[in-house]
Formats: sequence, structure tokens, C-alpha cells
Amino acid sequence: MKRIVSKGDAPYYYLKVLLEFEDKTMTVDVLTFRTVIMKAMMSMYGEIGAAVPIDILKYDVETMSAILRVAGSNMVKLWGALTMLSYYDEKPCAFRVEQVSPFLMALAASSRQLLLHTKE
Amino acid sequence: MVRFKHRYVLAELVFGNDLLVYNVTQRVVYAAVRDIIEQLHGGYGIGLFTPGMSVKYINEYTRMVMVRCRRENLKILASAIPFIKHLPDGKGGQFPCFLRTLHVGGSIKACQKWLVQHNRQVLPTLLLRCTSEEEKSRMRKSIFDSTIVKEEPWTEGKNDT
Amino acid sequence: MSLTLKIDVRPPRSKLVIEKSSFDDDKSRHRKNVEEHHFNHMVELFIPGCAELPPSVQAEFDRCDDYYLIKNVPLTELINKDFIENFVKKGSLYMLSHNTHIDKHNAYAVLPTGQLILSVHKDTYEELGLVGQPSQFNRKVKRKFVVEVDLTQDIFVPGKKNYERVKQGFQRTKLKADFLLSWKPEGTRQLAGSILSHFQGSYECERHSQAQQTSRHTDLLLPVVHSTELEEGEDGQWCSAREWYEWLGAVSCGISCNEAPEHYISRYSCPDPNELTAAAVRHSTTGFIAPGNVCTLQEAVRSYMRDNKSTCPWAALTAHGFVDSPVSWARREHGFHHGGENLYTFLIFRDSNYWLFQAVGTNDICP
Amino acid sequence: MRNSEKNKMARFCDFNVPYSENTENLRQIVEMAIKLGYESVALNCTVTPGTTKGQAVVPPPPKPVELSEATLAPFMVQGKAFQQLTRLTAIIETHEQKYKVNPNNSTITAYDILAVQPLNLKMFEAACKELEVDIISLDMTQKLPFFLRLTPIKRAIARGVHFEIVYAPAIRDSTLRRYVISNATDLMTFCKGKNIVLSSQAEKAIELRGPHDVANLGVLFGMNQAQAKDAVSINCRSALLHAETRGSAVGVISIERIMKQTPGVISVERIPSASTDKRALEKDSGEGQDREDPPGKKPKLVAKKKIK
Repeated sequence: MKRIVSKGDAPYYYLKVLLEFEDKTMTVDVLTFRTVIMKAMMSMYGEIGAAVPIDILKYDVETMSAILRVAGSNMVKLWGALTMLSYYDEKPCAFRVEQVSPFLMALAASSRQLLLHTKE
Repeated sequence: MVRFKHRYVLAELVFGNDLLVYNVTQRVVYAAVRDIIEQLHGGYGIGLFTPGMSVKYINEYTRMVMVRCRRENLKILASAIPFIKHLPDGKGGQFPCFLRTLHVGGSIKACQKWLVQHNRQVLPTLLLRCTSEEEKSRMRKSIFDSTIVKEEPWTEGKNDT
Repeated sequence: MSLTLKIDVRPPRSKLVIEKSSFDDDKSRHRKNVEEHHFNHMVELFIPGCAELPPSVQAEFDRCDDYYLIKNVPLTELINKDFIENFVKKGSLYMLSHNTHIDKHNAYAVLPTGQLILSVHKDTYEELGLVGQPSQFNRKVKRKFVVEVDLTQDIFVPGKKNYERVKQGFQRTKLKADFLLSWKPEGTRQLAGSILSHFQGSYECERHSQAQQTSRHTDLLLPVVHSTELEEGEDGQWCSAREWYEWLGAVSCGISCNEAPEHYISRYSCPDPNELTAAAVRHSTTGFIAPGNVCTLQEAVRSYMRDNKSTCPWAALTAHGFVDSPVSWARREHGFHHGGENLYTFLIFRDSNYWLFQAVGTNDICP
Repeated sequence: MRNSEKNKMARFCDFNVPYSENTENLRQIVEMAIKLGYESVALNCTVTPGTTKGQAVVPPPPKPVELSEATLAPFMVQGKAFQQLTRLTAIIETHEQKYKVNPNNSTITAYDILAVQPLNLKMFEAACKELEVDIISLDMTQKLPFFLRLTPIKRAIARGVHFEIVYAPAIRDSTLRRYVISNATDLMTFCKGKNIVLSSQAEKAIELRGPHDVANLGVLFGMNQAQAKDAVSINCRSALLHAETRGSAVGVISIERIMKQTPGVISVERIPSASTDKRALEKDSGEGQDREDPPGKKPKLVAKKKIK
């Protein structure tokens, strides 16, 4: 039997985010989505911020929701930058961060959105 | 006593061409440092950095500048200084110039002591650079009163208490 | 004294425990781990190399008990003598307040061991007048308190001082909540439904069943793992446990990681080395799942792994805990900071070895 | 007392939704706040008292926004309710204006929360040291007209007065963001993350951010993880409770609570206040915000008592 306990800072953090435009008809593709994130980082933390590696693990064009992966040490910065974003291409928009977790597995389900199922 | 702790960075202005003497003021250096920090660290970096930052001293002849910042922001300043490539020449253009960090001190006094030492060492080379007697005497004078800040230190608004 | 601002941009702390053991080991804690994780809202099984869920396992999924939602139950009802005698003491009772966010509201739970756990705010605690412990988190400013009431104690009966005190406290504060409830009676004589009839007269009750979902994957890349090695192989023969765990999370979230897209978008792909499997099945059930069900499910998967001669190298069983439960494992306090994660994953190998991953968020005690 | 029943929980609050006549826009903001998980908002009226001669121009508190059943649906569950409060922010510059912010004025007491925005050092010190207010709001979108000083801020924290940082201007514009970050971190060096309220001042619904996002911003401003979360939940509640006790009496009060079930005095709590001994206050300052939680249910003012 062997036991490994890793405490403290997780190597990666995962964020489930949703991009929302004031104009509900707007949609962006994954490349633009990445650019939006990079611009947000750029305006908040300059060139050093823009260089932070961020992975878009999953992106859904319909809902403009994505799962992002970022190094644990940059998580607070990325989250802050997403919060501070207000415009893309002169269009007002906002990132809604739905779930943040150091475990990708935890994003698979959330009991706060649990729907009780009734048998017909 | 409750106070802010600062760090003072002494740096040498290195021009691409040694013979030209540019009119570099504290205001110019301040703006250059601020701009480079904004470029590198963005709005967040500049927001953290501006309080407590000022250019305390500049000597055109020995080309020394002293920049003050809050102790916790030293890393931001130290990492940004090497990225300065140009300074505005006051006529709308730019001239190539970079800053060579020489010393970091915890008080103006410590920096001044160091500066006197340093000036003593480099005085011969500096004097060689001068072309006329008049310039030499100006140079000497400026070194002798290197302790005295010629103008009021220029920052955005006033200094911290 | 100097004024310095230390901006600590480190993320909130979290813990991941990876354990390697064997089911045959006497000291193995796999059963204890499952049983002590009382409140699960989702259980997920992932079997690679199978196009369909094995019937024996599917049967276990179908056998998961229904659960009830009882609305507006005052806490005094939980210390009702009949209730304690007939249900708490005669079976495993799981109750958890529903729609109460533990970081904002009061939360209550009844454990199968017979403890009633209240995680309450300072004001409620003071009004309640019961002895409790300040929350382990935010010790400096005591704002949440945990009160434990042992319902199964012999002296916890009407008329006794302690009982009356608890009752008065509950009456005074008028604490109420919606409860999710699941009850497994001891023996087979009683029906699980009888608990419903206990509440039905006075409270609005709803019966719910587990929602099952299956998804199938084809041509999936599987990371290669070695059942006895948690660390990455020196010459890259197998993946480390952490990599594998991240990969499983990716599969559960529906992330396709067979090939990495453009570098600009993402650098994540299936960890190396990997092998291709033709089919894989992922089955999940959501609801209020009692640990007993997870236990039997685990047994079913194990026996399937033993008998089956097919190509499936391992199976992964994950249980997600309620983020707003006042306890995570056993009676260890649980809280919610940004995520409130408490979940565990079993990676079951064919040779009866297993890896156990226990993940908890910020306000949690190491499992 | 008002609202005390609902205040038991550490709900997420946004204490600065600027009130405007544009009800449609206001409704959108409030609906967005509900959607994002806030359980309490305060409609803010900003006034400059004493602009006309005689009585201060303080409008009566705004009426709560009417919300449809559908938006309130998440709150229909047991134990939850959406709370709309009213807040008055008085911009003060002169002593004359300072005296206008008088808690005995009935229009002012009609508001749930009273905040001031001092424009110079004198007023800032007065607000920290003596004014009976709940929140001190500084205009962080420009360079502060004065330097913050430790002593008045310490005093304000000891009195249970909160400082407000608004984030929506920082979202709106990148120049404003620079100032907000710089001023917020500056404030944070003095108060060490204590007694901070993070609120929006959002003019449009799209400028609102979820409570967890705002808490994370707090971390960037220099708070630690726990403090940052408190700044959107517990601290707001403390400010509100401070407001309630302020309404009851000026000076030192003790609240005695009478229970329904068990007649008689159950508990006596003391609220630290302006005229208490300074040393005692500083000792308390660490947990000041916590101590002043008055009991939840129907506290009734029985006696005024001076603590020596």
C-alpha cells in the first residue's frame, strides 16, 4: 500500500466559463474566443500576462461556453482578467465563471445544479 | 512609526552614441519607466506600481538616475528596466538608450554613499569624455554636488508621506 | 512597523490523495472509504474496451434506491421519539438539507451512524444554546459552528435534560429545511417506503429516482498505466497517476483528447504512452445515492473484472459528493470556498489492485 | 428591527446599485444580480447635502424594484428571500455638509444604509472617527485627493465602519481600472484586508459580475482568500447590522433581547462604539466586525448604558 498526499497548490486549475454578449445574437468561434481571452490578459497584465499559457480544453460555439486550463499559479490572474473584460470589438460582453476547480473531474457535475428526477 | 519602505535603484543611462549629450530630465525617465511597465505588466502592474514611484535624482553628466519604488514592487521595476530601449529627445523623436542597473539600496543615503564611491572610480573616464575646459568644470561641479538634487523630484502629483 | 502589501495570487488550497492498494489486502480501506462518504450525488463508471455496460453491472445501477424529498421539515421532527426508534436506529438513514448553500446558509445532515450534524451561523448557534465546535475553517473569526447531536444515545429520550435542551433549542430557533432522504432498513422485513408514510401526513413529500445516462466512445486513446506504479515510468512506459486522473476528468467532461488541436488553442492531449481502444462505455447515475449502492456497484465491477476475459484493462468508478454537505468523509467537516469538491475515484485493475483518488477543495480536512 | 430576521445568513450582497429613474434598466440590473447569485442588493442614492440653503436635499428612499414571480422563483425555496435595501451616499466636503449627515434626520434614517464619500482629508478623518455612518466610500476612479493615513483607518475599523471598493468603473474603462487598482491596493496596505466591502456601482446589467468573481478580484487587490470572500458576504452583513444599531441610538448602547418562549433576559450584547475607551477598542479591532452582531430575532432596546 502506498499513499501520496499532494496538498496546497494544485499544478493546474480548470475553469468553466461562459462568454456573454449584451447583444444575444453574437457568436464567436474558438479562435476568436482565444483572442478574447488573450486580449483580456493583455490589457490587465500586459505582455507578460498575454504570454501565460491557457488551454481551451472544450469549446461550445452555441453557448459560447468553454473549459479552460491554466497553471495554478496563474489562476487568480486569469480569473481576474476575465472578470475585468468588458468589451470585445466595441461590443459589451462579460465572462461568467461558472465553476472553478483544481480537479477536472469535479467539473463533470455540480450538486448545486442537481435536478431531481422523477420516474414517470 | 509606521511607514512605507522603499527601494532605490541606481542606474546608468547608456546612450548609443557617447558624444551626444541629450537633455534627459526626470520627467522623461519617469514616463519611460511607466510606459515600459504598462507595456509589460499591463494595467494591473501600473496600478500596483505607481503609488510610491518617483525619479529622485538625475545627473546628466555622469548619466546616473535614481528611481524610487515601494519595496514590494522592486521586482516589477527591476524586471522592466532592461526593456527600455529608447528615450524621447524632447523634439518629438526618440534616441536609443538603455539603463544599466548598478545598485539597489534601501535608503537615499546608502545609494548616495555608493554613488560617491562609484563616481570616484569613473571620474577619469568621465573627464576624458569632456571636450572643453568649461565642460570639465561643469562635470566636476555636478559630481561634487551629486548629493544635492537639482530640481524637485518629479512624480505624478506629490510624493508619498 | 512597515506597511507592506503582500499580494498573494496563489490559488486556494486543495488536496488530492492518491492511494494504491489491493482489494485482497486486509488493511485495504476501500470499503471504509465508500461507506464513510455519505452523500453522493453522482456515480460514474467508465469501462474501456466494452461497447455495452455488462448486464450484471447494469442491474446494480437499476437497483439503486429511490430517494425522497421532504419539504419544510422542522428539526424538531428529527428528534421525534418515534422517528428515532423506528428509522434512525433501525437502518441506515441518510438525510441532507437540500438547496442550502453551506457557505451562506445553515446546513443539516443526519448520518447513518445516528448523528445529526448542524452547520450553523453564529447567530443561530447562539440562539440554539447547544454545545458545538467552531468551524475548523476561519478559526480567527468564528462565524460557523458545528453542532453534533447523537440521536442514538440511550439517554437521548424525552424527559432527559439533554433531550429537552435540544428540543427547546430547535423550537426556539424554528429551524426548517427541505431534506433529501434515503433509508435502508436493517434486514428485509420492513419496506424502505415506510419512512415515506411517516412524513407523508404532515409534510409535502416527493419520491425521486436516479437518473441514468450512458455515453459511448469509439476509437478512444487510453493512457497506459501500470497497476503497481503511481509515478511515471522512467523510460516513459506508463503514465503517472496524476496524468491519468486528469485524463479521466477530461473524458467525463466530454473533452475529446485524442489529438491536440492547434497549439494556440490548447496544448492538452492524451498523455503518452497511450493505446487505442475500439470502444468504451461511460455510465452515470445522478440523484441522492447511498454509499450502500456504491458498495454493491463496486463489488459488481470487481467480479466482472475477475470473470471477464475481454480486453478491458481496468475500470474507473467515480463518486461525486454533495458540495454543500456539512461532512465529507465520516464526520470530517466540509466547507465551500469556490468549489466545495469532495469526490473519489477508484481505478480498479484486473489483478485486484486498485488506485484510490480522493480529491477535496479548500475548506476541507484531508481525508 | 427591520430585516433582522433575514440577516442571519452570510448571503452574497451587492451594496451599490445606483438608483436611477430608468426603472427598466434598474430592473435589468437587479434581475442580473439575482441570476448571478446575489441575495441582497442595495439601491444607492448619491446626494451632495446642503446644495440649497436650509434643509439638505435628501430624496426619500427609492421604492424596491418590482420583480416578476419568475425571477424570484429561486428564492421561493425555504429559508431564502431576496432582499432589496436602500442606501444613501452623501458626498461631504465641508463641515456644514458633515452635520447634514445626521442620523437623527428622519429622511436619512429611512434609508437602510448610510454611506459617505469624503472629498478631503479633514472629512475623511471625521468620517472615520466620529460620523455615524456604515460605509466610507472613496472615489477610486481618480487619484485620491489626499493621502490615506493609518490612524483614522484603524479607528474606523475599530468602530465597525466599512470601506467600499467599487469594481464596475474598473470594468468599464482601462484608465479608470488603473486608478481603481492603485487606490484599492493602497487602501489595502492600511486596512490589511479588514472591513472592506466590494460592490459594483454597475450602470448596466452587463457590468455586474458574479460574487465569486468579485471575491477573486479582492484577492488581486491584496486580500487573502477568506477575506476576499467575506468582502462580498459577511462584511456586507456586518455593515447592515451596524446600520441597524446606529438607528437605535447614538453612542453606546446595549441590546437586551427578550425571547418569546422563555420570558426574561437571555443575553446581553455590547456594541463597540465611538465613545468607548480607545484601548479597549483596539484590542477588539481584530474581531470587531464579529462582536457587533446583534442577536437575530426582534432585539428590543431596553436600556442605554455607558461602558466605562
